[in-house]
Amino acid sequence: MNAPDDFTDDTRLTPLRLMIMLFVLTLAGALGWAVCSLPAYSSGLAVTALAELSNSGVLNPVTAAVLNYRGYDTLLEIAVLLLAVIGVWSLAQAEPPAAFEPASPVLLSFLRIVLPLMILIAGYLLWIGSFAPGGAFQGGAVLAGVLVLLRLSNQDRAIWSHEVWLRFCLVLGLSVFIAVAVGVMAGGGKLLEYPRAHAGMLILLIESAALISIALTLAALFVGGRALSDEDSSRASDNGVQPE
Amino acid sequence: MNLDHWLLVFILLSSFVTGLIIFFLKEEAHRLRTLLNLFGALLKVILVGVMIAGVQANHVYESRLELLPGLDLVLRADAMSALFATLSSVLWLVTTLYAVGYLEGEPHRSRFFGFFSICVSATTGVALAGNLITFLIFYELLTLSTYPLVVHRGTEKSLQAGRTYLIYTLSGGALLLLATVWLHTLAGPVEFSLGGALAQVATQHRSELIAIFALLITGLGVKAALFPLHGWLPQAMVAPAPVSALLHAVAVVKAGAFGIVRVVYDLYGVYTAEALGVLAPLAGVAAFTIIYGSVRALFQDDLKRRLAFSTVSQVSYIALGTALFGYLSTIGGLTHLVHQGIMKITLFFCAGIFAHTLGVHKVSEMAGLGLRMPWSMAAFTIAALGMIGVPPFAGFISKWYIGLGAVGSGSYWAVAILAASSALNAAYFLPILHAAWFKKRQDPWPADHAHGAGEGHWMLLAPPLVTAALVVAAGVLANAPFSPLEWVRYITEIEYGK
Amino acid sequence: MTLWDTAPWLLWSIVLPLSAGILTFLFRRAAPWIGIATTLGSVVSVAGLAAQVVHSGPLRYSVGGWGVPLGIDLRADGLSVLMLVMSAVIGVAVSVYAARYFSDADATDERAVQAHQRAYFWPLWMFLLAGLNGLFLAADIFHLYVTLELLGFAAVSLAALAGKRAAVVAAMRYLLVSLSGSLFFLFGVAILYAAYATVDLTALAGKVQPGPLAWSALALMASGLLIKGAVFPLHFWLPPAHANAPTPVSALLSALVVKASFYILLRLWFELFGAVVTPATATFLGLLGAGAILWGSAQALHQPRLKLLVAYSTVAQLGYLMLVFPLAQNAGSALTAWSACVYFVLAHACAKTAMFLAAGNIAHAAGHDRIADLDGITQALPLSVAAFALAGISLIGLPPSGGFIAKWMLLQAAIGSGKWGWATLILVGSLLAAAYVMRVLWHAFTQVEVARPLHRVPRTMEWSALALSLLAVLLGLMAARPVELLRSGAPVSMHAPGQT
Amino acid sequence: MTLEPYLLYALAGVGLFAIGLYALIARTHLLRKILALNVMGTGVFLFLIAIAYRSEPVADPVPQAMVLTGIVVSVCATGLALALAHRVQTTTGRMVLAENDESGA
Repeated sequence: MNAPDDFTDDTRLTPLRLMIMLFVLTLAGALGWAVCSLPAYSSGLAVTALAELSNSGVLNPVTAAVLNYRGYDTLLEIAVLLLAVIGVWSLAQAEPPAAFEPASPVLLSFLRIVLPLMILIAGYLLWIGSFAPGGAFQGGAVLAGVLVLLRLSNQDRAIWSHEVWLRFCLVLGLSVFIAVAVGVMAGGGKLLEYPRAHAGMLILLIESAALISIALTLAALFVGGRALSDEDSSRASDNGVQPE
Repeated sequence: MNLDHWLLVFILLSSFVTGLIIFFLKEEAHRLRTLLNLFGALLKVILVGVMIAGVQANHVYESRLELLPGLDLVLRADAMSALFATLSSVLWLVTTLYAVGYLEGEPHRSRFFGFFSICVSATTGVALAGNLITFLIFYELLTLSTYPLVVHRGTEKSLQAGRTYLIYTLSGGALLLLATVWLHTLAGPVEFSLGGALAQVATQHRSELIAIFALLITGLGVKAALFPLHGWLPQAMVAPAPVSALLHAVAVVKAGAFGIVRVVYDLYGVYTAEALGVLAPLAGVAAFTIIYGSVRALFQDDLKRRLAFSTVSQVSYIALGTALFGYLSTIGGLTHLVHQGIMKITLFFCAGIFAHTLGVHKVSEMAGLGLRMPWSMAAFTIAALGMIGVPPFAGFISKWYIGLGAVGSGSYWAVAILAASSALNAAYFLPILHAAWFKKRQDPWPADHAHGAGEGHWMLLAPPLVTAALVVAAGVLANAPFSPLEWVRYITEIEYGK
Repeated sequence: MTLWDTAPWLLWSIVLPLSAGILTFLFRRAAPWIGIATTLGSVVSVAGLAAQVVHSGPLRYSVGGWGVPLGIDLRADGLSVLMLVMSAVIGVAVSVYAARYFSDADATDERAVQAHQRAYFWPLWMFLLAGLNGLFLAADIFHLYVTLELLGFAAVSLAALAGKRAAVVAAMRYLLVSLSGSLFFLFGVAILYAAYATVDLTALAGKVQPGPLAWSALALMASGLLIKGAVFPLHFWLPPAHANAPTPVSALLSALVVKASFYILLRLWFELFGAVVTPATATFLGLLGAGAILWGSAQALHQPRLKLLVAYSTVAQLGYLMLVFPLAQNAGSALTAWSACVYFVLAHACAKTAMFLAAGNIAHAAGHDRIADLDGITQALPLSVAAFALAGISLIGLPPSGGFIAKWMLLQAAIGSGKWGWATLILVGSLLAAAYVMRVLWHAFTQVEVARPLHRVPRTMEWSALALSLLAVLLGLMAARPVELLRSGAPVSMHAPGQT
Repeated sequence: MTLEPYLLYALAGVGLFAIGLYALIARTHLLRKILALNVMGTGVFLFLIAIAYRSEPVADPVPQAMVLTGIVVSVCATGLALALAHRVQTTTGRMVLAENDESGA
């Protein structure tokens, strides 16, 4: 379907490309020069971040920054994740994974061993995030790996066919995050100002919900389109349009 | 809530609101539309009457709206604005009547009358504007509301005329905007007042004020059809006759001329303008335009085009009277603002009747018209004689005062211009009158739409008869109280500090 | 102090649309109602916020209670409030329009396509609104990056929603441009953090010094924003993306989304890099604006399709915004120039939304949007043509429209500082705008008997266009209060002549 | 001038950014453009991590949090871009952006 010249990329140095290259080199040179003038030692915000760590509810400064100091960034970032799925779904319907059918028996037996382990690791990463590198994103990525493997072995129909549940799980992370962010204001605090005593708990709650949504989101991006629900599959269309 | 603050707003709204309502009327709602039109027009005349009575009784009518910090939209009634507001509201009333008769049975009447009403609101706004930015706002609104009238017919030719009209007026508007902003940065918010408001500024910013004056006059000169900015006017003749009447006598050209008057007398002040030396060039341009318009009119066979070039010439009388530095010429120029309006509207009404009823569009087709349509032709004759300046009609009075003023200020060349122009006026009007009254008609009329031997619908005929009567009255009763001349005399006395 | 006075209104402008994004994604049938309710809710919340800012000056809000430098601050000053008012008001009108647009049975598209568009328009639009409001309230440059991305993803997905070939290709280009612009911006943020160890706008403003670091950060961030803001000559992606989207989307993209980048640029230029910028760079940006005005108008004069004409008009009008940089150089006219460009943003947003909606109605009725074949459109759609004309008046800058007041102030700033070249440019741009607006209106007056329009246009769609165009015109008569409000927190000198 | 270890990484970040930018402009295939964006992004992230490393004794957590956010956004962007590129392929049959495609239906 593709014209072959799209793939065999023309890499000759035309005058235009030379100009682009010169421009890029100039930019790199200028930036490099600027970077060299940076102070060699700067604690940045490390001192402040560590000083406030005991108030953040977690022991890992990065997690504190992600979910507490700059939790508002993360709130919108979870929204970006959901938005990406909505965007991808608005574009096209997923292609049925015919290419991988039927899954090889070797793959299936491999999965039987590795999948439970991966789920365990995902949970562990989520848990460890409070003390050491880890957290919802890392855990979510591993969990997404599980879903991708299921996809590759064509064992994931159950996940993608229950549209109501699917949507519910996708929005779970953002919903819980917003609920907590606004909920803590009931006690007179500001948005996302966790009460000190419950900060660790609330962060874990948000992370657990986010873990599920992140894993599903990443897997949905891998699938690359709206899942075929049962009623759709009978009349799948190629124009990316979902009849209602 | 004080009525004094709202009267001017009501005057504007009386036609604006009716215009808006008319847009939404069904095309077939002829009766209701006519009723609304006349109601709006009458209401406006009454309100303007109330305003004049109030101004006489030393009421101050003023409405303000803050546009920006330090910049107000100001409506104010003074003697000058009352003069123009009266002119436009009275002439609008008769034009409305005429237009209803003229457009009977044509398509898009709701659109037409809607814009017609808004156009008059804009003109009234121009009259009542209390400072330059307010003037500018209504001046541009006038451009916008007249464009749909000019292109009303929707033919290739009228669309072309509309395009020319917009190119001229929008460019002029841009210059006016530039000048207004410039003046604002130099002098702050300057309001119109008799005697002018820029004397103080003129000492510091002499050259800037001269440049601003040039920009202002150029911007206004487009609508006032000063040479060489008159090009749109003859083209716009493709519009229906009521529109031509409106453009020439009530709204557009008059707004330009009125603007020039405002700038010279109420913004700069006649003494300041004279001191800056900007009046002489203006007088020169006006004089040239007078002669140029008359000469061009001489060679037009199309009646409406001939009248259009006549307007180019006649409106410059106003500019000339304004620019000649002298008490009497000022009186003449301002009076001509009114007199030219009533004379020219009569001519256009009649030309419209000729075209509408008999299909006569050309001067060469007018032989014997006087016998066929004595009433219309009589009105036409009175107005034409007035234009030439024959006593005792209105045109004589204004030309007389301009001439006196020219002599008084030693500008004898202006007297020569007046004489030459009057001769030219005679040269292009008298043959028409001669043919119409004294020649016998051989061929049938190009397109006789008259029912029986009549002169058309009474709504067509009554307006020119009324305005022709006004032409006579303004001349004969020139010294009566409340005549245009007396009114202008009152304004001029304040202006010159007498 | 009542609850109304102390409520954290600025949060609701963000939380409401975010929640609505989730709800409209879950409940498709109720989505239009949720959407309209959300935009109405954001009108209420911005009204509350405006009252607070008018009453007690600019606000700051430390999310999480951490405060600068560790946490993220929100802030609301005159500029933010006006931008929020803009997004809320435009939002209501577009939502009302869209509710009808995506469910009109007469539409040209097939029903299935429409159902699909309806299902995804609402959540995408709600996230767009959240991103936009978040952006207008952010006082933190890294957070600005996050909101920019939220905004960008929603905008690109919306642009692709029509699903046709041209729309998809345009959206792809838009996405590449948007992502690279964001990365430029992010690099600038990184450099600033590396140098000054904070990402708060106000804290940085006190620290930034001229030098290679500040210069490179400014260059990176400005180029990123210029690409995203479609400033000439980086505008190439805008016309196809805006013209091929569904009508409500075109309106949102043209009226609101491009303004977001300009808003950030304005903030950075006057607050953050106030000590770094030079007259030469300001003039350079002004020249880009001049190029945009001339080139965009010239292109608009030659477009065969109505929506492309309107899209190129956006390119041209964005050029005017760039004029603020050279015009604000002179301390005397800085405040006027600043007010002018912000008011220009407001006026353009109303006018452009109205114009796109009206153009959409015309295209909807005629079944095409070829300008040459639009004869006699007034007979079929008087209200939409009136909306187009009124919006055109504001774009041209004729009184008494909002565009006129904005141009008045621009001219005042230009003449007040003796910059005649810019003044001339502003006037020439107006005349060019008149020319391309008249290209369309021209066809309204031709008297040909046209066949009845193929499709009836629902009244809601006509009236929402007309309402916004009326607002664009009336903006000229209510400029005093907004301009006054703009002084609250304005980063430019308060002493301007003629502004006493 | 001594080459601090962090500086090496920071400059490498600048280099990656530049390489990605070149490919984004000069290469036509959409997949390459998307990859180029990822390379650019990686350059910025590397730079952020490098400057965080200047802090003693603990690396500055704030840039790390930023990178974490940036990576997630970048993953989403890649997912969206790939889906869109796929749509471009199905509608136009090619994986490049045509030069003048403004006036489509």
